[in-house]
Amino acid sequence: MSTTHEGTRTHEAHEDITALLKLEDVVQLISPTGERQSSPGFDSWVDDVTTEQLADLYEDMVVVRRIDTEATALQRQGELGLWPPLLGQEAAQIGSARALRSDDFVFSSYRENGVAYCRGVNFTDLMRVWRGTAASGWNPYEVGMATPAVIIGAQTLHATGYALGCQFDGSDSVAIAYFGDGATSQGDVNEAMVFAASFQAPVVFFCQNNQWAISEPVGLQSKRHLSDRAPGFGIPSMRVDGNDVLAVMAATRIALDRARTGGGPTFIEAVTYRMGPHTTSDDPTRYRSASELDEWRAKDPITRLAALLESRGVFPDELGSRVNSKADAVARDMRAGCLSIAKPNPLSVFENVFAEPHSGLERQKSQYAAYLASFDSDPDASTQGDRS
Amino acid sequence: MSTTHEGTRTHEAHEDITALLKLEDVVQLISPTGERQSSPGFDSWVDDVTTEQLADLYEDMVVVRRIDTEATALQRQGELGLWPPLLGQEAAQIGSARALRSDDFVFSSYRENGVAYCRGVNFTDLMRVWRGTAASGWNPYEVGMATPAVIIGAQTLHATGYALGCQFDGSDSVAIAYFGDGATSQGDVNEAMVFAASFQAPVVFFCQNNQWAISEPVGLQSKRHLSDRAPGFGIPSMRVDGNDVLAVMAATRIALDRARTGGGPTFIEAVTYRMGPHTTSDDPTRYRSASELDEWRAKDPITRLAALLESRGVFPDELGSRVNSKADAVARDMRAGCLSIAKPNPLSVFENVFAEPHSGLERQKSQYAAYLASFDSDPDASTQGDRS
Amino acid sequence: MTTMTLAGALNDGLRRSLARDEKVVLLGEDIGKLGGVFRITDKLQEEYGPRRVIDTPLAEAGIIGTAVGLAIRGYRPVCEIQFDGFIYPGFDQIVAQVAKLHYRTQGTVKMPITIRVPFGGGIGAVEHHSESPEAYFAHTAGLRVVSCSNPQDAHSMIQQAIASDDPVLFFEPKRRYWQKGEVDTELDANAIPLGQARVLKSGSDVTLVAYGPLVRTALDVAAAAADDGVAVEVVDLRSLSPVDFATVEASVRKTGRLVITHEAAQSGGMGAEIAAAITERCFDWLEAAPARVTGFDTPYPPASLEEAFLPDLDRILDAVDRVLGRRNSLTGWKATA
Amino acid sequence: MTTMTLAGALNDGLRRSLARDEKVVLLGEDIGKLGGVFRITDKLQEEYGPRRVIDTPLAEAGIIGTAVGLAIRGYRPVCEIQFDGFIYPGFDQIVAQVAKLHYRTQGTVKMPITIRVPFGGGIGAVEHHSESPEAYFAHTAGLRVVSCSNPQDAHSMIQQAIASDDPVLFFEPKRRYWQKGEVDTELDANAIPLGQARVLKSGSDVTLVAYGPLVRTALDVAAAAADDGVAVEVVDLRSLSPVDFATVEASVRKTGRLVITHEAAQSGGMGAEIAAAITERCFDWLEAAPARVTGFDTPYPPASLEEAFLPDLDRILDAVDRVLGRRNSLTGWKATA
Ligand SMILES: Cc1ncc(C[n+]2csc(CCOP(=O)(O)OP(=O)(O)O)c2C)c(N)n1
Ligand SMILES: Cc1ncc(C[n+]2csc(CCOP(=O)(O)OP(=O)(O)O)c2C)c(N)n1
Ligand SMILES: [Mg+2]
Ligand SMILES: [Mg+2]
Repeated sequence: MSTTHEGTRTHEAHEDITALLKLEDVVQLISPTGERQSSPGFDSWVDDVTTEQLADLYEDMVVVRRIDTEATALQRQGELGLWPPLLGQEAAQIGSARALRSDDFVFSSYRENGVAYCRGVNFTDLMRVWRGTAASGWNPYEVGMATPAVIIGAQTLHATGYALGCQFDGSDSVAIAYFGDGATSQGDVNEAMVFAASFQAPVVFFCQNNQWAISEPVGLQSKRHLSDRAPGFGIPSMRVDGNDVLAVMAATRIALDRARTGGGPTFIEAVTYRMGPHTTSDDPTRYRSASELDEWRAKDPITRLAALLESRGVFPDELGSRVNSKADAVARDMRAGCLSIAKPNPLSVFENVFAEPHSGLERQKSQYAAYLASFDSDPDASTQGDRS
Repeated sequence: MSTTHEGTRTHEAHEDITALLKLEDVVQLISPTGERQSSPGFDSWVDDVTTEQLADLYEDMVVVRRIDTEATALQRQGELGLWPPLLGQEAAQIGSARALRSDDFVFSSYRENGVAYCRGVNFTDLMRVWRGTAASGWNPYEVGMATPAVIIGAQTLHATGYALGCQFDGSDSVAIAYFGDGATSQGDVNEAMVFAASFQAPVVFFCQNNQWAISEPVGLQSKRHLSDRAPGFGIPSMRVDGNDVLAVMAATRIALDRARTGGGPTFIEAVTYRMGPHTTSDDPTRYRSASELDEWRAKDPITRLAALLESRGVFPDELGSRVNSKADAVARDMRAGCLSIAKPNPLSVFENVFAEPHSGLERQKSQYAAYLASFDSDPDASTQGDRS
Repeated sequence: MTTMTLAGALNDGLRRSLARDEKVVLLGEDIGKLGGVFRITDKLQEEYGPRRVIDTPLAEAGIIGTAVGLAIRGYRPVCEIQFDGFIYPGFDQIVAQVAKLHYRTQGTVKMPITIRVPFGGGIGAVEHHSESPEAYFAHTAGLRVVSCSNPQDAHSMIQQAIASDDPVLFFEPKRRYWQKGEVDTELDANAIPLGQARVLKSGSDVTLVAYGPLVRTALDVAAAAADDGVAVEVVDLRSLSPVDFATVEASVRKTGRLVITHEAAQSGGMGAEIAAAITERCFDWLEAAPARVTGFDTPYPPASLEEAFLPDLDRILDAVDRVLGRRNSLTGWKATA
Repeated sequence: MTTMTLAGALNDGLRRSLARDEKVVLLGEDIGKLGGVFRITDKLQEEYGPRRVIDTPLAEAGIIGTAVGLAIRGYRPVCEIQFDGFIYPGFDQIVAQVAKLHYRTQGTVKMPITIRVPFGGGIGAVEHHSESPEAYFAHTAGLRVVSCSNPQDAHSMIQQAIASDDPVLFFEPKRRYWQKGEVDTELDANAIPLGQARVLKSGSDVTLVAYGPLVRTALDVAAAAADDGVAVEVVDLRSLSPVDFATVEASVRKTGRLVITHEAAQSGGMGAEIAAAITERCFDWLEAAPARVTGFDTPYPPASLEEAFLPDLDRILDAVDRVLGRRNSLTGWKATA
């Protein structure tokens, strides 16, 4: 696993992001062919990233892509009920997550498995929800990341509230909310911007615009760039190439720094592409063209970082084999972990509904226990007998 | 009642409202002291308004203020349960409503009694809801105005849907949604902007920023001008002096024209002030200063129009007495109408829940009828006997 | 007669409604090119164009609120909510607007809106994709609430719901979408009225009331009980508001025993209303207290626990034994009153 | 003992909670300088500052969703919903997040959120200001739902709700805000547990179950019935999730007769659950079917019709007569089973 790159310096230019952005439509620090581009105002935020650290980011991206491939395979083999691939969004997730401090807190949607990986979530835990054995995979407080929200946009308000709590505590921890392009249409996301702006909450709104909300193109949700929305709420925004891990990291560091130093919320639109289906249940050929996919393949976030590393003299083969064997190991662990997840006990359905005893539920539990026991005591009591 | 001024001309400059607005923060055509100000791009939209028509607008404003005063009095006398005064917002309501065509459709909140007056709603009908005798006062289709929405912001989505229907019908009718500054924080209002922009629906979002949402100042809802919000959704916006009836009319005509000619939605922020309490139940001294009120009194929408008319040689006394006698007559009618509203029959509680018969409700109705009848047949059946 | 899946029958019913009345418009997320995540609107946009079958931005309050405006303008919107658990962001517009506008406007404004909701569990889905929120709406005055259980009803009822001048919450049993059955596509004009229940199997010992996905389970229960010499009468409720109590009452007066089953949580579910109302109406006929076999008062659990959560053949049979005073898990052996 | 109004008791209870635990924060519309439209938070912002008593932007989903985030951060938010009818925009956050987060996170994240809702009618208000939405929440797994009926309970229960590690929907009977009573402000530590009902008046003939605003009406009924020689036992339910069925059951086993009253619509209301559950538990003791006296299945009507809509002394007495087999409006003379 790579080192966490933390952007801790303050930066004089960060106050006027909007002015910065006038200069360029999408901030890009690595071109699709792997050249390092200069972008005034953003460069200095990633000056400290060494080639070695870039290689670590590369490793992260390859590993999470492998996790994704392995999970998709597990789903196809019937070992997972569903899987939402992040294919194509590795730079957006790794670049942002690696900018966080461990005491920051992530509120995500279902697709942020790359973010979860960076937060230190165990591979097996990542799979529990999709294997259908648990309502969630991990303890949020252990990794600084809430369990995923499936209701589109709901988590943006949670992030805002959490950030408000950080502000109250006098802490400089930051909450970051991940959500998609489709989510921007939900009332909750807009209310989150209202509340965050009103309270100047230390929250980062990180929107992965992957061009699609299931079958709906982003143009159906908005006629303007999504990053144009936030300024009207009083929240500065940035639009970055989401397939460029450095640009994403720079933007996230700027936003985190604003939040830590009392500057309030920031909105980041990471322009990327969902190269796979919405989930393993989806058939994207029904609604989008092969040529569109080809176009985005040419902008692949991993290939471009590989090209940059190559140009920096990092031997791709050596790095490649190190990274691949890491990825293989992770995939192996993950598969083994997944297959080892036990089916929960039927009575556990009643656990954790409440923190304190609830008489109604307890009665249901004991009645159900008696029901289950009735099969043991008398196999004939069941017509089917399939439980006995 | 005044003539309806309809802005039917198309206008070449209307395409770039945002550019227009760069010129001035708030569009103003009549200064607080009654001077006619010039505002490039807006003037031409009210060139056709004659002095006589200005006098009509003056009459409207005086009459609706009188309606407001009379209703407040009726509430104080126990004849109405509640009344939400529009005091101070006359120009915003009259200027916009008089720009509408009769086939346009209004979706309003509870405070738009001036708008209702312009739509031709009968004074007595205006009072039914507040007297608590009916769920609403009028048939929306007869006046082109939905009955008021009390759930903050809900009507903005209705307006958007109605506008979409106009678009489907190939009609050039427009829907206009009235709402307050507080409402802009609701998810519904933001979703309405998303939908309106996505479908380019012919709808006008007319926000009366009266500085307060009950006890909450507008600064709590937004750190930016409310008019700054819409452009990020892809909706052009204007910010006008809401106490200036001409500026409001010009802006509304621009917005209506955009909508009629396929230009899609427009957002108008009319900057005004709620000079009275939120409702007759409210005590504004708990949360705002007398000096703020004084400041806004100096910008009174009616005084400034009177001053302009005076400068145009319209004898204020003659006009004044015509207008006052009209206002007196309306107030008299209204009071008489209000007092004449009959208390509905108890069984009418079951009417109009459904358009088609519903067996469950019919049973409840007949059981309640039998219950009521039991008092008639046998007064002793009731311990209290207060219904017999 | 044509053999159709329940999904296919809904698709055909929607197509007929679109053809019959040009004021019918479909609104929802992914209902256009994709045809909906369950393909219920498959090919309808291709056939009727994007003006009649409309992909909306991703916001449920927006969908319902826009439908309200369209209805005021004279349209007859049919909204698809992608999954049961996503109806809540639209709850305010449903409860405070759709349900109340006809009342609020004293009958001058009609709300002929149909809200289609694939509901219930049993498909191994993740959170929010297996819920049964019908009781919220049945408790809300001003809404009609129905649920179909087979292809024939799906075909007729969706058309009836759309043709109704009242708002209808239309709950589709998603785990039965692929169930096949014979459909008389010409029956619709003479179909059973929307508010009416149907006795699917008659029997004299116990009345078993179900709706939506559990109707099929109820029929299996009746078959299993018959093997055991118990004649179970199965009532498919079809309508949850209004409930056709006359049909249930007639059945219970005959059998003296009532079992109700649904997937929604027990407390405050439809079973409570049916048990309470039937006790009021049939107290003197009841041989035992009505029994409820329902989902637990827990959130819908992860997929590997749904088998425990969902009422099934055995749990319902256990309740049948209970109302008959036969040995069962709850009371052991106990004679009925 | 101090004499307090119910509103004053809530205010004092909130003040004590703010003083006791610095993680307690109040969120809502107009709760600061104004002290809330009912003045329940009067002077609390002055005393505890705008960081503890927070005026929020005007958006209910925003209030609840922000509270969820605060709770995850370790705070104990108390949200005020200005009126019952304005809770629906926050419904999704309540039902899909607040209610489910403890379950979803397998108990690692607690949701100690209290949502205060002034509810019910009888104050001559306009639409959306007189509703009784409690059954929606009692049907939702993961929520506790309570309602207080008098100043003493208001004082204790609000503090217990805030101290609970579970989310609590706290329904305040708005038309009783100005009702006065004796409050022992030191009782709180030893107060009745939050989930427990209370027998307010004992009697052997009929059990009358009420909560919130109708408890007082129920006591009036008991007094009127006593004049008539009928001994009514009044149970103040206090908690709607869980319902303290043990207390109701004990009462009904004594009286054999049950009447339930609430303002919410009848279909699917709390009365249905109580009637169904008590019939299950007390079938052999019941002399008559449990009777429900409730609001109608209509939207809450305009003020001048609320007298017709609201259960009152006479309508409840009519039901008491009914369960006693005495002459009543529904069945005339009829002996009980
Ligand atoms: C409230 C709600 N409505 C609908 C859905 C169904 N749904 C799941 S994912 C999705 C698309 C989300 O698109 P986007 O926000 O762009 O995120 P992405 O899937 O592209 O990462 C939809 C409609 C949901 N989960 N929640
Ligand atoms: C959903 C909802 N929440 C709360 C309220 C209570 N409420 C009524 S008016 C009001 C303030 C509205 O302010 P604004 O939108 O500025 O309109 P104004 O009253 O100033 O005209 C509030 C909070 C409501 N009616 N609906
Ligand atoms: Mg997307
Ligand atoms: Mg306002």
